[in-house]
Amino acid sequence: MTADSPEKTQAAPSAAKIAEHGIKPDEYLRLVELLGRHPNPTELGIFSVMWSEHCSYKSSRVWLKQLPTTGPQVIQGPGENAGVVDLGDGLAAIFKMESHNHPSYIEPHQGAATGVGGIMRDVFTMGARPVANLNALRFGAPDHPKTRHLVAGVVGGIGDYGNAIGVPTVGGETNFDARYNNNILVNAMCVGIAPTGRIFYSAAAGAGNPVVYVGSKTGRDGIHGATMASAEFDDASAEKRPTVQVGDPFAEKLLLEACLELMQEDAIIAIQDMGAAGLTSSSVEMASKGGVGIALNLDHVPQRETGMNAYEMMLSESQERMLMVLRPGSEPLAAAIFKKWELDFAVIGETTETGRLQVSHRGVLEADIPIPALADEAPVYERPYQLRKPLPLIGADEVPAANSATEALLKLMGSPHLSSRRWIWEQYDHMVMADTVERPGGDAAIVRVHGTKKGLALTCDVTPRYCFADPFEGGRQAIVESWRNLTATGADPLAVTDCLNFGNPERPEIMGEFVGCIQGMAESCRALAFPVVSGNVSLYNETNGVAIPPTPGIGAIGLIPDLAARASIGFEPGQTIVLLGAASGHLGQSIYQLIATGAFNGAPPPVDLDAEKRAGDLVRMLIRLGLCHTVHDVSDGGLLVALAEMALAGNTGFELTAAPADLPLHALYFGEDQGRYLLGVDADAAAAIVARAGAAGVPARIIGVTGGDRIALPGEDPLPLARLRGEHEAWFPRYFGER
Amino acid sequence: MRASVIVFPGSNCDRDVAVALEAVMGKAPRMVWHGDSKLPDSDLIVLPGGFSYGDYLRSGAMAAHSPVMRAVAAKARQGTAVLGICNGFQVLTEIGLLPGTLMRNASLKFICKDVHVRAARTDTLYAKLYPADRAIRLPIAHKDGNYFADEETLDRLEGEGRVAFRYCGPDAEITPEANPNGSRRNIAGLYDESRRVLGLMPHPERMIEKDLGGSDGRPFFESLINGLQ
Amino acid sequence: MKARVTVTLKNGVLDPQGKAIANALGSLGIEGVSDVRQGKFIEVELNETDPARARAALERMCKELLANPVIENYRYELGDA
Amino acid sequence: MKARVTVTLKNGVLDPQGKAIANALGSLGIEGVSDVRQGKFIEVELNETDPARARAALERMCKELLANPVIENYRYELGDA
Ligand SMILES: Nc1ncnc2c1ncn2[C@@H]1O[C@H](COP(=O)(O)OP(=O)(O)O)[C@@H](O)[C@H]1O
Ligand SMILES: [Mg+2]
Repeated sequence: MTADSPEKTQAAPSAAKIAEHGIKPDEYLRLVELLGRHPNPTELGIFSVMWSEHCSYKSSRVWLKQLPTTGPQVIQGPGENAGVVDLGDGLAAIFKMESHNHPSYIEPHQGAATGVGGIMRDVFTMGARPVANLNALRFGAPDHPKTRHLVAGVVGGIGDYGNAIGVPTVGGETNFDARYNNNILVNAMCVGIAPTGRIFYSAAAGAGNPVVYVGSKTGRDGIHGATMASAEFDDASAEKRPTVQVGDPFAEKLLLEACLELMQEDAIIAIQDMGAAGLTSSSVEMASKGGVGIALNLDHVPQRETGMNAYEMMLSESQERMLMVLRPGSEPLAAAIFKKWELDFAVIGETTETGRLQVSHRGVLEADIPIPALADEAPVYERPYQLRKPLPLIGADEVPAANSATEALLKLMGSPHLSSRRWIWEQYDHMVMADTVERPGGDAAIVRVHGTKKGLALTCDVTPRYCFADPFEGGRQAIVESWRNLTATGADPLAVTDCLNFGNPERPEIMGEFVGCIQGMAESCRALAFPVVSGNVSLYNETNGVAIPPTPGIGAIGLIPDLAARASIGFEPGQTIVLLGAASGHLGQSIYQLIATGAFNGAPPPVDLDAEKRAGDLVRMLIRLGLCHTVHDVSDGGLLVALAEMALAGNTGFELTAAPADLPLHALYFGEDQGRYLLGVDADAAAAIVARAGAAGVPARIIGVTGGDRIALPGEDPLPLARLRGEHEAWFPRYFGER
Repeated sequence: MRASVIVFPGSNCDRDVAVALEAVMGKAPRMVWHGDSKLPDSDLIVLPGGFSYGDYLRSGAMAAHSPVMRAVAAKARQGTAVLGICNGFQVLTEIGLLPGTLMRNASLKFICKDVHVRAARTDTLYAKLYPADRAIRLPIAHKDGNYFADEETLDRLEGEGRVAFRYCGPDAEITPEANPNGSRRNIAGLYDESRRVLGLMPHPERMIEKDLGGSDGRPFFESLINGLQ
Repeated sequence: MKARVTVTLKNGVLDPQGKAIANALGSLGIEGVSDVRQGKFIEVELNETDPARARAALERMCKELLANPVIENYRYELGDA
Repeated sequence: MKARVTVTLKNGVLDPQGKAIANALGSLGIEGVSDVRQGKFIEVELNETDPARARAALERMCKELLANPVIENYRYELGDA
């Protein structure tokens, strides 16, 4: 590097400039101390993105350490682009979930699309072929004027990207709540599979090794996206918005194939996708993890626009780009592969022994910063937090009973909260790659591990209203629900990725929600030996002081050793229905309560981790032994909703013959008690199953039989399945004026 | 029996159809990169589903200009069997091996779901093993599957017996309600004059075993491969 | 040299996108729109400076790629807008 | 009254479609195309006969439906082409 160093006499940027970059006055003092001088504009930009909440995890880092992250199955925990777990037979699953909330609110179609593109890059950067995508979506109230447009745009964007690239979108979840009116959440999850011997990491090594840029060209897209993701919205944000990133799934498909092709060779030392804060964060992360320096010459960066300066190039969030450190000499081989796939390929720098990020452009050294100042020495906060007093338990008598349980069921199943999500997932290609064994609509999706008899079970879960009512219980519940959904298919739950969406952490009550949820999650993860291997934090999801409900989204995967022994939710005629788990009729925070009273109140249903574990282990054993292949867990909406979902999925009615507990009917039918499963089993196996459950310490009762085309409840007129299906399927199409 | 699958940049059902062919044929097909201007000797050429060139501009438009497509068209005219599935169907219309075009679905949305189709005739290379009067369940997954040709062309195609498959209900009735995308005359698949070139919107390769939700796609490949042996 | 290409649907070809726009206008409260047809607008930057040769290139482009003759018409203009 | 609306991508916004078309033209043997940008062209048939009112309706249409103001610009002309 021959260019001159930025001057020691560099003038201080104005206070306004510093504030514009989201750097607090005390943070600026620290910056100057670490740098030994004032930063020039490019350096200020680099610090601003690296020290943003989004890249530095400065508010969350101390708490994330509480999550258990290890286990015999874990090959790589948090800290890399994605988590890696062992699937046996030389294969590993690589997966992660990430938010794209702010961009999706500003431009739903492109925001959601680029969210999908971003999370897929995290996965194939590590050498995995993506095999499934999921998405967890939270929208505002259906009657809010923006909601319809946002739902249509987000779903369209997710579909356009995933469908084109040819990775099936197999599951997710969708909620509506007025508290998301101005802060929708779009969390995308991707799961890939790689040979355990060919996993790629992001730590650079050595000096003098070429740093290579591949993919699409750099434009002025999304400059300051990372800083934006780290600030609250206010009415002026619409003006501040950066050039929106537009996704190019075609370019990503080429990038995926080209990277996987190069990964067959022994050419890559380190690889890192360019996500938020593009070239800056990718180069700093590679250098930081490898304890090396990195020198970039921006003259060689492929550019889409003319006249871009160093600031713009370092902060651009143009999509579909990767940075790699190659073994010297392998450039021609790599270049040929990227040329074949019609992608840009350029050597833009090299690793160094300086321990610094040095960026030159047109002969000028535009940035010269010690790497640790941008990474390990970035600010970390132990923000003050205030735990909220949990809401009191609510008794069944505090929630009005329904005149007719079937009428209440129809209302619940036809509501935006529980209606069929078919309108969404039919816009997603959920079958491409021809390994989708369990399609959307069940508890967890299942994709076959290509070429084997194994299956991966995949799910996304969290119940934000529970987390709001009691962050600790809500955090515990989110983990157990995902564990239960995996279990219900017959899978061994393997590991978790999370996407922690909260409001402004500078407010102690929001920080309290964050702390409570993490502690709850950690407790469940420990109890179930269900480690967190990757994740993402999205804070400042609030507008004009109104925060979203705490939404620690959980993505989880499990392994089905042999697809011959698995379960799905559809009833078959002639089955005996067994309920596992204790019924206490908990109506606080239930969907029934919302429909009956217009609000959520009281404590959420408590989680009993021991009981969860016993019930889950039993269910898995029954499935493995071939004693049962019809299973559904009981969650949102309670027992009757779960039964109705099983009936619709299998197009088979049922009759309830015995009340499972001595409770008021509305509590019995609609209480959201945790730790429960419904099984459809052969009539002659039912008694033995109940006995096994007893031996395992799991409450079990035979509550009915399946068959016919109606739902028959004691003391009620039978409800034809066709009518229920009509209501259940109607909400989304009606909402979009399609019928 | 030699099969080749053409891989365009953006193809994404190339592996799926190769797996299905191998499952039935016992032998893997050749994968041919779009940039190759020479085709290996083939009894069957498959244009797979996906988003060739991103399906930008119009679905299949840019793939139709790939170097390899000239060779494919020449082979088709000499009588080699050519099967275009989904995006492959779109490429076949764009290059003019099949008439008409595939427009945006009437709903404007991408649709992925199982539908039913019925073979319009069962005396062909592709449909020999299907019953004439029963519904076949196959998945569709497309945004541009709305088959369009003018009335005159449609009459001619029907007169020449070139309609291959039509969308129908589970009871095999061909009704407007069973039409998922607005296709003229419920057309889901179309032959060329020789009936050796087929464009098909649904994906038989996704339904060749019970674990994937059904096996109605298997007779399609069995018929094809037996016929070409 | 800049050129602007407009690709429109032929008469008689059903236009689902245009129809959807027309419906949406109604629900936006914009009345009195009797028909909407959607086409494409493509701007091309040519290195060519000779108008005749530019026109020939444009003609080929439109015929062979930009428009689908089964359903679409095209027209183009040369020069800056 | 007829109106013609043209919607184009703002400067600096990535246009994957245009990029792909430009590449395809190259492989068609059409040389010398340095840039392609794809937009939309929409023909609207209005019942309105008053130009001022028609313009107001068009303005709303473009803003609220036809163009995505975050990434696109629009312009329109009234009257027959
Ligand atoms: N945004 C979405 N994308 C794809 N699938 C979805 C989406 N939202 C919900 N689903 C699917 O709908 C089904 C019901 O969802 P949910 O009620 O959240 O399931 P559970 O209660 O078992 O967690 C699941 O199979 C889920 O994967
Ligand atoms: Mg479930």
